[in-house]
Amino acid sequence: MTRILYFGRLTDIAGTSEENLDLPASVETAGELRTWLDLRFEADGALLEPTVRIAVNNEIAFDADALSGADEIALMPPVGGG
Amino acid sequence: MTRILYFGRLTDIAGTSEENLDLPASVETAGELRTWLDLRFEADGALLEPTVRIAVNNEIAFDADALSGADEIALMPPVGGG
Amino acid sequence: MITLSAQPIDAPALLRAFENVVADAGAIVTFSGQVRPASTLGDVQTLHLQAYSPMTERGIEQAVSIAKTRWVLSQVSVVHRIGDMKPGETIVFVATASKHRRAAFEAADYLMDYLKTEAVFWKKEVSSDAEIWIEPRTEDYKDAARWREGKAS
Amino acid sequence: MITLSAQPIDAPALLRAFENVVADAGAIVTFSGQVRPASTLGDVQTLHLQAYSPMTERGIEQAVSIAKTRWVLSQVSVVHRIGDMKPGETIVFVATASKHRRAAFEAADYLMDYLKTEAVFWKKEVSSDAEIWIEPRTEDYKDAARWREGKAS
Repeated sequence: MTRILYFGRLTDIAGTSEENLDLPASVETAGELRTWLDLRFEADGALLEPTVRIAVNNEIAFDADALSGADEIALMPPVGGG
Repeated sequence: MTRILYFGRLTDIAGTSEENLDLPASVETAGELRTWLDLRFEADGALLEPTVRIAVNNEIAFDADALSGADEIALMPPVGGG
Repeated sequence: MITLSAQPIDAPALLRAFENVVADAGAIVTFSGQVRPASTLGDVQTLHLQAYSPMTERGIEQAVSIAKTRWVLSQVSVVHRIGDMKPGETIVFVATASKHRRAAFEAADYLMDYLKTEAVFWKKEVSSDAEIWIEPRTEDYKDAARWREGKAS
Repeated sequence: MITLSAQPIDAPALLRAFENVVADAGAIVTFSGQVRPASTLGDVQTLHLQAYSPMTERGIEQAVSIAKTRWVLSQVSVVHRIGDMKPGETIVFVATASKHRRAAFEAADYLMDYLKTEAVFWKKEVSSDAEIWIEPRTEDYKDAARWREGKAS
């Protein structure tokens, strides 16, 4: 199980701020997770925007980065400051 | 009687921060007051320095300004801020 | 000292605590920001602020470290509110202490620019008839960019 | 609000009073300066500050007026200690409130430059073996001069 966190407007798109998921074996990289979640939420590309960043275990990851060993994955739209 | 105030290092020169004086009739202007006080305190020109300003009734006065109507006269070395 | 607080921020109490830690600093600057009652949306009823711990704290710590290399600071405190808050409530408190007032002013200004533009927060305004996630303002980016050209003020 | 106080300055209490007056300001900046324990003279035991009322207050009021024409400020408070004070005690407290943090920062900075260089005060440092009247520092003049060329920061 992997803990997935959705921040900002992605909370609205996902309908939750976090969930625990068994990722399908086909989802091996951060980029593949974007595509899979975007389809799953019918988000119409909102998760594919390059301004949406992904953090794996609290560190920023690039789309090509592998998700192996990921306990917590965060999907983060642009931060707006406080 | 005129109230004379001495600020900053002039307090030390005058030996007091204020006094009430009957000014001699010959002291008619702010400049004449400087000269008279400088001699009186044997201040060796300390009161003649142009950086020492004179205020009459809480308003800055120039050396040529008359002292008639002066209730309070202040002798002020350069201000140093707080 | 960096704190994310779900409880109301009491700036005067934080200043008192800060003073106690930095006695004889010379110069102390504080900034406190309050939730504004009005926005482009209309009247704001609630501001909701999300952080991602510890990434949010790490980012702030890094900004504090940069400030400490740029200016001689004896102490820095940053307290940021998270969760739901009402207009008029304090959303952020920053305090800087230095021997020199210029350093204290500039460091507080720098940290506020970081906090308002680059800090890891997501912000939602809730008014009587809408909820909207707020994106960074252009003005904020300009403020933060001031520090990138080696400008000290 | 401009006050010359012969009693100790309690910056947190002043911030609380200021907050109560300016609820919903958006941005509040405070500066507080403490008497330094050391100077060129050695260890300072007492700082003695003379003001000339109401000339001193009038000068500060004028600086506040200028600040209010330069920046949009909802409130300004200046409290300055006079008389004898000890190292570590607060000598000056300035608070500015504005909708915009840049205005609050710059106005507080501007007022402090005025207070440290041009305000009508005379200052004597008393150490264990000497007493000296302090003249303005060159650095202070430079700070105040920053504002004379239409520079906003």
